[in-house]
Amino acid sequence: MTLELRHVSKRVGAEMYIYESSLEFREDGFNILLGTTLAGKTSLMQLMAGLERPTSGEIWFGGKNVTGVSVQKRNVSMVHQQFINYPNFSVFENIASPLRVARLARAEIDRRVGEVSEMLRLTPMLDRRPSELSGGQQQRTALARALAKDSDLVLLDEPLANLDYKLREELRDELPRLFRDRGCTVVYATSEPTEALLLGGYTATMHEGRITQFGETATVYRQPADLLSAQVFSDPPINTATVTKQNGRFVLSEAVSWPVSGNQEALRDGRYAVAIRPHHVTPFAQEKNDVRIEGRVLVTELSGSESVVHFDLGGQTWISQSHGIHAFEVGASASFHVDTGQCMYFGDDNELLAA
Amino acid sequence: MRRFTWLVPTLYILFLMLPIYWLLNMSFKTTNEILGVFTLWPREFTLDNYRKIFTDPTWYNGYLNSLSYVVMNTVISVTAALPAAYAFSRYRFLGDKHLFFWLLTNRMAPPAVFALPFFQLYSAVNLFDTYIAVALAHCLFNIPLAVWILEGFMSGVPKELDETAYVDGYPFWRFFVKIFIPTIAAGIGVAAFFCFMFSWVELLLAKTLTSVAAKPIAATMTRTASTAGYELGLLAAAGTLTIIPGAFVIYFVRNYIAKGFALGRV
Amino acid sequence: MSEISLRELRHSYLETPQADADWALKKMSVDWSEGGAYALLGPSGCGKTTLLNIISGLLTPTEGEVWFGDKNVTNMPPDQRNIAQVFQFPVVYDTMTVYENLCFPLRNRGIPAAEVDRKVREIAAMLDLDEMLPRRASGLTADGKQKISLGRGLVRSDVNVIMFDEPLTVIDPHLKWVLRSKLKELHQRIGTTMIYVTHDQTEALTFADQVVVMHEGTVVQIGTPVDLFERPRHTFVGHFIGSPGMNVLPCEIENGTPLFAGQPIPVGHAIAHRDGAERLEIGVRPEFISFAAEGIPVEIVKVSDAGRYSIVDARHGEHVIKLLVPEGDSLPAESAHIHFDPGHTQVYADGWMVN
Amino acid sequence: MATKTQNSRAWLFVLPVVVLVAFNALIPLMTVVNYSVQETFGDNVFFWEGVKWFEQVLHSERFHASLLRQLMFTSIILMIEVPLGVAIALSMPKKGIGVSVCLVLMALPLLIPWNVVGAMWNIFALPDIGLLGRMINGLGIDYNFTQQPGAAWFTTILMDVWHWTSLVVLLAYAGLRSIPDAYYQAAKIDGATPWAVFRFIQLPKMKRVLTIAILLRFMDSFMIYTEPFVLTGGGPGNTTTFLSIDLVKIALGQFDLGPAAAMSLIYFLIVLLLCWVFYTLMMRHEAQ
Repeated sequence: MTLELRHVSKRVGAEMYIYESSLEFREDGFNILLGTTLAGKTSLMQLMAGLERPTSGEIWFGGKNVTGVSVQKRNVSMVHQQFINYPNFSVFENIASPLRVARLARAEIDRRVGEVSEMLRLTPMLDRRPSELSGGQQQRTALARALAKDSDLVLLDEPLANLDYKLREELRDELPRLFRDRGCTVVYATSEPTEALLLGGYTATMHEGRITQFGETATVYRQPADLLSAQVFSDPPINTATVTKQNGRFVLSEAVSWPVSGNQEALRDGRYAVAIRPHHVTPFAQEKNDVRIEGRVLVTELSGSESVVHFDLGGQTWISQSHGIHAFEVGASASFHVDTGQCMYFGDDNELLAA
Repeated sequence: MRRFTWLVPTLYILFLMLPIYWLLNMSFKTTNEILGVFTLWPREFTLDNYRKIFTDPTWYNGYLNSLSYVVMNTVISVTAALPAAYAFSRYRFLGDKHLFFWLLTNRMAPPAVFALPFFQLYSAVNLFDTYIAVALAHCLFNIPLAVWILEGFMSGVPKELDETAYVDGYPFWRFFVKIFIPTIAAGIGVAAFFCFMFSWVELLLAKTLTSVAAKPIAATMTRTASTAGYELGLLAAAGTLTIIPGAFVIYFVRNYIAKGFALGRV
Repeated sequence: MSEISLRELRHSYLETPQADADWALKKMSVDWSEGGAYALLGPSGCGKTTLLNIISGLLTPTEGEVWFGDKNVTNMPPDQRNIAQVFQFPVVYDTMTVYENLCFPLRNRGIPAAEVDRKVREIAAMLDLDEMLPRRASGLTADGKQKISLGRGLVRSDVNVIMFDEPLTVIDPHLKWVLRSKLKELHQRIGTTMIYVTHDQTEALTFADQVVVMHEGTVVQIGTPVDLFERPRHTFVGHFIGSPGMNVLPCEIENGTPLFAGQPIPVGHAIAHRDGAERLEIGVRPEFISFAAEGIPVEIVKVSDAGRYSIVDARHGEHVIKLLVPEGDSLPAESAHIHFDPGHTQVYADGWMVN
Repeated sequence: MATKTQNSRAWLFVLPVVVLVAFNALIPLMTVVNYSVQETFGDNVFFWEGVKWFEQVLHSERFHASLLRQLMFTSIILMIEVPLGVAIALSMPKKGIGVSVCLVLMALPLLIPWNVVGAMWNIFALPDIGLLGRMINGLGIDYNFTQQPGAAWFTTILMDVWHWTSLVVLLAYAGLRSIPDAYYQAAKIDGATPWAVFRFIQLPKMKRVLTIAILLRFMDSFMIYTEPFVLTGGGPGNTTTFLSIDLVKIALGQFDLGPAAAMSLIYFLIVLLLCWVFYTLMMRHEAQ
């Protein structure tokens, strides 16, 4: 069953939570909502769940208009960022609760709870209360409840954000496997671009209540529709600058320019915004399309396997991310190499013109 | 200096206990001893005062009457306050702020002001001298209090718990009773304690609204004091007994009391 | 400023600790050199906050001594130790303005007003707080408040050490970058010893020159981020640091060479046969495994695109080995051979590295 | 949407409370308003009197006197109970069995019916058979609260302090407990003196509960009736006749319904006004 938002918007008082958006979600993989804290991911999920009614527009699910259908009748599950479980129920009862509400036979409930608790390695703690579990186990319980219900729509609202970093890695690996072949639509909200990439599937980038792009995750990452989408989908932040196209070259400054190539030739001469991801700006020469730029080093962060250097380029902070250890003195001038083949050019409305 | 901080609460508690001790002391004395000689502890120790209270129906009925309307009021106040507190903590609706303030103003109405109108009102609806009359009248100041305390506790429960339950398919009332109420059990305990306490200690309205059938113990005492002359020992014994139910209740909620105040909004 | 040394330290929260598990901190001696940027890294419950509180003087160790330079400060209260600490949740004095907050530690020490004013303005400029100085501290956002906490530590020129207890917990994800870089920059500017406690490897590795990794009350390794990355002394370090963590595979030793899956794995130096060890393993990071014409035969089971690189899960028998393939490199077909870089493959006996 | 949901059905949830409270609050209030503008000579015969009673009450010296006494009493007990309660809360144990013992024992006075409190203190303070009376006289001070106005005031105030300080203690203690340890640790590291800790951490964090404490104590002491009535009966003379006592004397004792009702309303409005001012100030502060 497909979930579709048709011209949906949400306003509370004078505040716009979601600007008019349309979106058709996919069933063959995670649908990821990527954006910062106030981008509107949670608000959008509340609309999809039926916890809130859209101010305008319709929500269609499985070919039916469900806009006015109450949440209880929608067969959805939801997992929140905070570990939400019923404190007065045991882990077993927590997982079983949606099934009990649906009045399933006891044997069926036992079977399903047994199955998902085995999958999520919760079997030994079925008799405990949620408060006696670690954070990871509490979140597993919440996930198990969503899985056991076997609903048509699963909403995961930053489910891993409050977990320790290693646990997050582990669960992130498991999640797509858990929901595979269940025939349900999964929507997953996150604020971390890397998480979106690793989960694969489809991604919608969100910014201040607007969906800026939707498509296959890798496509959205590599071919952002506009500058905003590129910025949302970049960690560390994407480098941007203004360039002028003239005489078949892009000119960044007097000393720095590079030749136009491929589909960029169709662009008219003039000013464009250029964006390039930090890992295409390196302290060492690139194999192809190498252009050297000079910047003043602000900070160097060495993480063992890679170096992240923040440097000042004509008043803007740029970031270089590279493999290996490259130490720089703070305040010193240093040269970096840009792989201009990876540059993305945006026009006046910030839409992607050429890459 | 840190070493002597325990002195302050100890001295304070000592000060609190002195009058109570004197009451207790007197309750074990005979009237002769009380009026005759000044003694720091009972010389002629007697249980007669207590025996009288437990055998004389006018006395022990007073206790039962008081307990009846207090329990009734506690149940009514907490039950009515639960959904209201939920609404205040979860929803925004027309006039919510003003309503909250209006509720609180009723704690500010001096009972002395309203004693007579109360008598007329409850006589008019034929409830004079019944438990329910006192129980309902005490709602005036206990419901706002209960709403206030419960709202504080409820605001401490994440809204996502409600959402999770609705998503799981729980209809509102089933969620409210099966999940939400157990979650804020501590808050209900604290609210019930305060309702019990204020209903138990209030006398003016309770006395105004009753004559015989529902007469509270505190009123029985005043009558005794005036009609039977000064049977001080008996009075002291009755007074001592009024402390017990409250002490009992506070023991059960002692761990939550501090919390109950800290939450809550104004 | 002075060197800090912990000598034969041991701590238990119990009155009479008996079993090994009763000790929150197992016996350790650690020296922190003057002006260093340290991170104390470990999962929750590993004892890092205990260690921090012992250094700051909020806790007196059960055994052992704490020395600041040539002074034994073991029993000295925190205010006499000349230290500063930033807590997980921002601590600001609500009724004071930002300016007064920053003055507070100086005024308490009776420093002349002119000096206080100069110092406060200097620090405020560094933290970009200048414009907020006259504002009430209570109205600020979490990151603003955390900056104030930071500032209160930084205004004092006489501090021996500034300690940070997971200071970025409450900061919005996209602001973490900014504050983390700010910290690093500040360290490079003022050069006070800093100890940064965290469970997040990225924060630890990017901030610190030296990382102290803790596990179950023990310091398992102290080293530069490069050390931890290239030569983890313990499999825990290998697993905990790096995303994904190190591959740990069972092995046997024959003629000084470890064998995995019947194949010799060259490790650059001879390994003496270890009879005493119960468990022999080789460890190699995903970064140091590559596809090769020959080597260990594997089957590719999963490829996750992480943008800059892909994480490939390759299966050999019952073992899944993860390797990283840079963006743009082509992947072999389903079955392939992999090769471990001998310079970055270690042998571990019972978890500890064998030299 | 972290904020609350807009929901007009929420009124249904509030309805039972509104009905119960309105029944008890509005009907009697209307009765009082009705009386306040009429004259009665018994037998349920009423005459319209307009604002005559209000004028009479507002100009009555008797009302002025009892209002003044009331204000004095309330300010004195606030000035004693609030600092004392805070001081006790500050010195209370932070954990262990001591907490329970302190809380239970301290809450005891709050649980005693108000007339019993009065009766108890009456017995306790009597110069002949009371422990307190005996003790004070034993110190060589002539003390008899049934005869001396000063002694009567002293006893009434001491009784109120005994009865209600614990409420302030409980509230202040709850406020103190909600301060995270990190604040104390930060203050230690910043080298703050104990006074600075109190001034900049404890007091600001207690502000909310202390406002509630002051509000509650203000309201309750302003409406006090039973305890002083049982203790002193308003005497000697009228020296401890507070507003409520005076009001009941007029309403029941002299059956002057009109003036009593007018006085009630004025009285109610005073309490309401002061509380409203308090409430708005606090809300504005919170909004900042």
